[in-house]
Amino acid sequence: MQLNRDELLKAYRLMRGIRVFEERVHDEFEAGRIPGFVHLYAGQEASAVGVCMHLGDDDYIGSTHRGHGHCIAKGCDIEGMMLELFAKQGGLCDGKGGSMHIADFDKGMMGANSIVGAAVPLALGAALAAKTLKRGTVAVPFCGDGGSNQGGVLESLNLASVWKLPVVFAFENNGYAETTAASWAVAGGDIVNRAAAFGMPGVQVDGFDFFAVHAAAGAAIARAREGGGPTLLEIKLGRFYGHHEGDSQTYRAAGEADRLRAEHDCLTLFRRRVVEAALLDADDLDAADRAVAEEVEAAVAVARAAAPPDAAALSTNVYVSY
Amino acid sequence: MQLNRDELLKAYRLMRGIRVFEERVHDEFEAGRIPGFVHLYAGQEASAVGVCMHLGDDDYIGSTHRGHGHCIAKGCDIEGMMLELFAKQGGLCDGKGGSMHIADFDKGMMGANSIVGAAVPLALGAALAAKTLKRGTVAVPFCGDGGSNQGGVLESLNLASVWKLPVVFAFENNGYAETTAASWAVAGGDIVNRAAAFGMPGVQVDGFDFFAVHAAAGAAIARAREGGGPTLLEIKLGRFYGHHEGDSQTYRAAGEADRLRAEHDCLTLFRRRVVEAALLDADDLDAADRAVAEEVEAAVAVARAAAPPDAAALSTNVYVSY
Amino acid sequence: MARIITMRNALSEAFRQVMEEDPTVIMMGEDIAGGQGAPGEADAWGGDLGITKGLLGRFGPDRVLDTPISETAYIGAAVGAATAGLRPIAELMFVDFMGVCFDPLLNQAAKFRYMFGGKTRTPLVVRTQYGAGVGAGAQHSQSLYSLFAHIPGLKCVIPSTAYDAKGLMIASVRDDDPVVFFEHKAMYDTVRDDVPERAYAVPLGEANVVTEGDDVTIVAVGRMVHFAHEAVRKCAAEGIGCELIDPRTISPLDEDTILESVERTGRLVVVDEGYPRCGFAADIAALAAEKCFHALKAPILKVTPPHTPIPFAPNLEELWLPSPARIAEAVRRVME
Amino acid sequence: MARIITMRNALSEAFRQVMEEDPTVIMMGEDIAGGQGAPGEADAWGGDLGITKGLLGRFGPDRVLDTPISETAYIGAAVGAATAGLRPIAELMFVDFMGVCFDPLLNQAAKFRYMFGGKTRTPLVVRTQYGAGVGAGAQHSQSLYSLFAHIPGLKCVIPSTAYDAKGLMIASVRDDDPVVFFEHKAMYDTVRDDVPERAYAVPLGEANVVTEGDDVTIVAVGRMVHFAHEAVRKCAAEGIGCELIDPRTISPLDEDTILESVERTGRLVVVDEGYPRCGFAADIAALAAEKCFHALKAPILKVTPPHTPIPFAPNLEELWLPSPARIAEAVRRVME
Ligand SMILES: Cc1ncc(C[n+]2csc(CCOP(=O)(O)OP(=O)(O)O)c2C)c(N)n1
Ligand SMILES: Cc1ncc(C[n+]2csc(CCOP(=O)(O)OP(=O)(O)O)c2C)c(N)n1
Ligand SMILES: [Mg+2]
Ligand SMILES: [Mg+2]
Repeated sequence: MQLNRDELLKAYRLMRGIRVFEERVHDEFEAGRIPGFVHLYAGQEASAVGVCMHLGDDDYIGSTHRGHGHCIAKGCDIEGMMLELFAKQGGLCDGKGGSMHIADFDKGMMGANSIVGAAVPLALGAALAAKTLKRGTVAVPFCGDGGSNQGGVLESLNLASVWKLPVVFAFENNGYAETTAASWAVAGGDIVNRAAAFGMPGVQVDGFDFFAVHAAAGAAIARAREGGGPTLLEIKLGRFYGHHEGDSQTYRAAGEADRLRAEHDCLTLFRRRVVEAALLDADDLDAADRAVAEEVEAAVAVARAAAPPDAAALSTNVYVSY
Repeated sequence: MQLNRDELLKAYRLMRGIRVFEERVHDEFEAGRIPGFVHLYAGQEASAVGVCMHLGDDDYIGSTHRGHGHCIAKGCDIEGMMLELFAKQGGLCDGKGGSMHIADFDKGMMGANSIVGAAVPLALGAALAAKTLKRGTVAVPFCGDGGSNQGGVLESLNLASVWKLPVVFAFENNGYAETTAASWAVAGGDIVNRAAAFGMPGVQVDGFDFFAVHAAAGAAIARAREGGGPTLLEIKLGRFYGHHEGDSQTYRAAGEADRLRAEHDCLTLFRRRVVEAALLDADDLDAADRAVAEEVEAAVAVARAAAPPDAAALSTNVYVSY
Repeated sequence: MARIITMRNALSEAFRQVMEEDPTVIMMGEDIAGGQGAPGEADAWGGDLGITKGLLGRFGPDRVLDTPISETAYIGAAVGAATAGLRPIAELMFVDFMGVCFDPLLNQAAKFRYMFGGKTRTPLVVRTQYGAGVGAGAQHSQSLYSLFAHIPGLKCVIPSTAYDAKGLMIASVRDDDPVVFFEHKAMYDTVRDDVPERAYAVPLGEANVVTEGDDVTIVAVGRMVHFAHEAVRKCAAEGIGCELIDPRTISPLDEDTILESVERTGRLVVVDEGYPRCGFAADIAALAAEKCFHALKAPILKVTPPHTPIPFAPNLEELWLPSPARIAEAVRRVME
Repeated sequence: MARIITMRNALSEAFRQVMEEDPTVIMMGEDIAGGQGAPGEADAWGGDLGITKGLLGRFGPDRVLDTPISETAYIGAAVGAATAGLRPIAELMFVDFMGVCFDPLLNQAAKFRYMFGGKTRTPLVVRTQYGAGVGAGAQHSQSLYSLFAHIPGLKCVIPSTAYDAKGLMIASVRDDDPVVFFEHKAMYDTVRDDVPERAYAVPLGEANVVTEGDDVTIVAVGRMVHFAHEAVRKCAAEGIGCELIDPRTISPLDEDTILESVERTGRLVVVDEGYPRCGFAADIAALAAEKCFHALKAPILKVTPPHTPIPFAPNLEELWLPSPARIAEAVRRVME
């Protein structure tokens, strides 16, 4: 799957967009302008983008509590997202969802989900709809290493095989579930070892490497689209920040996060690769950096200035009729 | 693990006891003397007995809706069981449990369970108690092929590995969950294939062959007792009756149950083997048959004649204090 | 001309008709057809009580899906499918099994519309058996509808007649919100009444006034409507006129019909097969104690089981269930 | 001499003391120590809010067990362990997560003793965070205690003070029945009061009369006790005497204390942070409407959130929560 210039630029722009978004959210949260709980995706960008580059608006993804990256990769509006995190009118969920429940069904983004693993069966449903209505679309549930031990997720692996659904399970193994090491909590070694147990192929990829993710996801998604059934993808990566904002991270080795940033930054690796191979110029990338920074900055400005939801919104949309 | 004469006779007596018990229950149920739902274990005797021969009263088992065989193999009193199925005073649960919830904690039998898979985590708890209190005992949850797709069961496989619990998972694969073939519902081929995915050894045995079950269970239980951690045992067998009493069984192949009885009766196979090898005489076995028949018959007579629970029992034992 | 059919047949007919009228309606559940992968008959069971028998043959395996015993996965999938263009009817064989799959309803389906700012719809029906009276024991006999009615965003339907079962099922499937539909396991074949052949909807949120009367208001749902009706007849013979109200859907609740009646009678008895604490009976009693207090002439009585699990022994189970005699007794007490 | 400590510290102390007094007490939950298998600090978190910090070091990994994210497996294991000689304290990080693990409580722990004819005990505590007010959104802010109180066989404890938190926790661990213990996430550090150093038990099923008064009875639990107390002070200034009752355990319920008070005041306001339908507020209202109807002088008012999910936006969340002002308003209304 050779990517052309535009596609490469798009991938970079999305990854960079996630990074800048998350770093701004980190600051805004610290400044006390974002309420609630926030889990940052920074460091994992190659996963969301490497997968979602293969998806259209009609394909669905399920997400996690760490969902901003999935949103941006799936095409959600940055300003709408920022407004939502700030709990403001005009946010993607009109301020009633927040970081942990941000969604955009028009973009096939079925929602961040603050119940670990819960989005996996939901995405199965989207795949079932695709299959029943012969849409030719697919669904990709994202799930963490911690989520891989949740019963509903394990059931879903089985059900997807039994029903031969067009699904790709994207397990993002960032090594930790909160403070708990995946190596301790995921028995049987790697998550990918669970694929065969539920009758599907399993592929493990380096999640810092956009190209590796993109290739593996592409093959699995194509297979699903063609009716070949589910695949389990284990994407090994790391998060730059703590579990949530405010996490002291003492469970990490000294300097671990710094090392990740220094040696395993998917953006640096991407830039080096495309520049060395002369696929893109450094100038193009710099321009993308500037554009992204402006977009995020503008979104923050809008979000800060916007009004909170009207009091009337308290009692609307409980049901379709009110 | 060579069995001596007494042990062989005990094994036969227990298996025969289960068979006769179940066939009498079948008749009594048809005659309308047993209320509620009843799931018969006939045909699967070599599994319960092959496993439980290795367990003492201090070891625990978890059971299923198809629990009579597990009870008898674990040493529950036949009369107390029959009284319970008849919903009478003096039943193992004083008539408040019934076939689907029959239990005897003094015998380490943690209860039949009418929630598929629910006993598996419970048994993990018994194993945890054994480990924490350094008892040297083990726990064996029984679970069906259908139950192997339940989230809590899959979680339990993982948790048992992570906590290195003295557990042996005894999956009784009788080919069906109600009407649904295991070959359809259990993705990934056999249940035993799930063992590695959760970091434990897996062993598949012919569940019609008492000696095969006994050997495999013995090794796994010894390993668990010595602190070696969990094992997954898949015991392949078949049930002689329908899913529950009243099942039309049209999902089966013509003559399937008859073939099971003719060719795969664990009792016949056991008798042939021990007689041919001159380990036991046919006379001993015949005597055991008679003794068992009398015991079950007597239990039926007691159960028919016994009184139902007192009205006062309606409101007792909700809590320890009332 | 009357067409007297069972609740079983009324429901089967509803399924056939909604699936015919809308190709996005699908069904899923354990053994709802039966025999998947097995050597014998396909559609071997049609659900554990045969209620969905025949649908597989009519609508094919793409629309009638058997499932492994994985309630979280398939009910979660039903919720997801509902947001993605289908109208799933998912069967939870017994409501007692909600313990293994509550999340897709509690935290997902119920909250989507609100939490996503009104930007999605979740047209889903989860149908399930409930109720005691058949010796099924503590884990297969519960009436847990109050747990669902507690959750904003879910609708909760409990029919008492074959007519309502059909009309409410059709309305539930056509509804754009998640509905939990309760079918009493002892009513499928014992309840029979006049059911039109055409597809019709009984609107969700409208109570049915089963009998009119000016002395006492009785509120009951599901099987308890029949028990209460028996009590009403007894009391009528004693000269007490009871207005028996069947809300039919306990969420949304037709408060007006109940309150208007209590305003008139001044006396209220609530009958419920669910556990008494924090349940439907208390809910209705509290409603009246707040909203028509000044009309009340007597204590509001609840007729419910004791706050205990459900005993297996049939003699105890019968004592456990509210009975027509206990309901009549409550009516007499509020008339004192 | 007073020893004023936070609810956080009161709970930590309770855990230490019950684990010291009884070697069969163990704890389990996700990251209750933290750092399992990780290269950094063990006991890295001590639970997501640090409440269990330090226990690992004191009692070791055999008694303080971290778990994978597998609530059904570990809470089910806690239930099983309780029948087999341990007294587990299992943490469910947020009560909202009950959706993934209700069965071990609903159908197992709650029913064992009854269903097995009194032949087993299940001494188990499941402790869990509940409540709104910190912007945690629809899936992390619920007060679902009514769902547990509905189930016979479970006990349900909701402390409002540091003193009660410690004493009720000790009582719960020593109790031989399954207890679900609710800790409001916004109270750990804001609630501080006088807590003795020794291990003491506050008996389950005994209400606390927070303030005495003859005009209006107010019933509230958890954080709402504090909101109600504020309202009581306001009303006192207006000459209305409120008797504020904190049941502390909503199952079993101290009916007598509530009924005696309402007999005297004739007026009842119930305050509840849970959803209004089929919930605790309705339960208490129904109790009074049945058992002390003749003493009632005014409608029974419930002060609860609206029947909607919990909105994320702080301004909406504040409107969603019952407020001292709304409680005072209800008191004034029943005095009219
Ligand atoms: C059912 C459930 N259990 C526990 C939690 C608390 N929790 C939130 S995130 C998290 C860790 C998730 O780890 P992982 O799946 O690896 O995702 P990551 O945070 O690493 O992206 C936990 C335990 C939850 N939200 N839902
Ligand atoms: C959680 C749950 N789901 C569904 C059921 C209904 N049910 C009872 S037994 C059964 C089949 C179980 O199959 P299996 O585990 O293979 O055991 P077997 O009956 O073959 O012994 C089903 C679906 C149940 N009791 N509990
Ligand atoms: Mg992780
Ligand atoms: Mg089976």
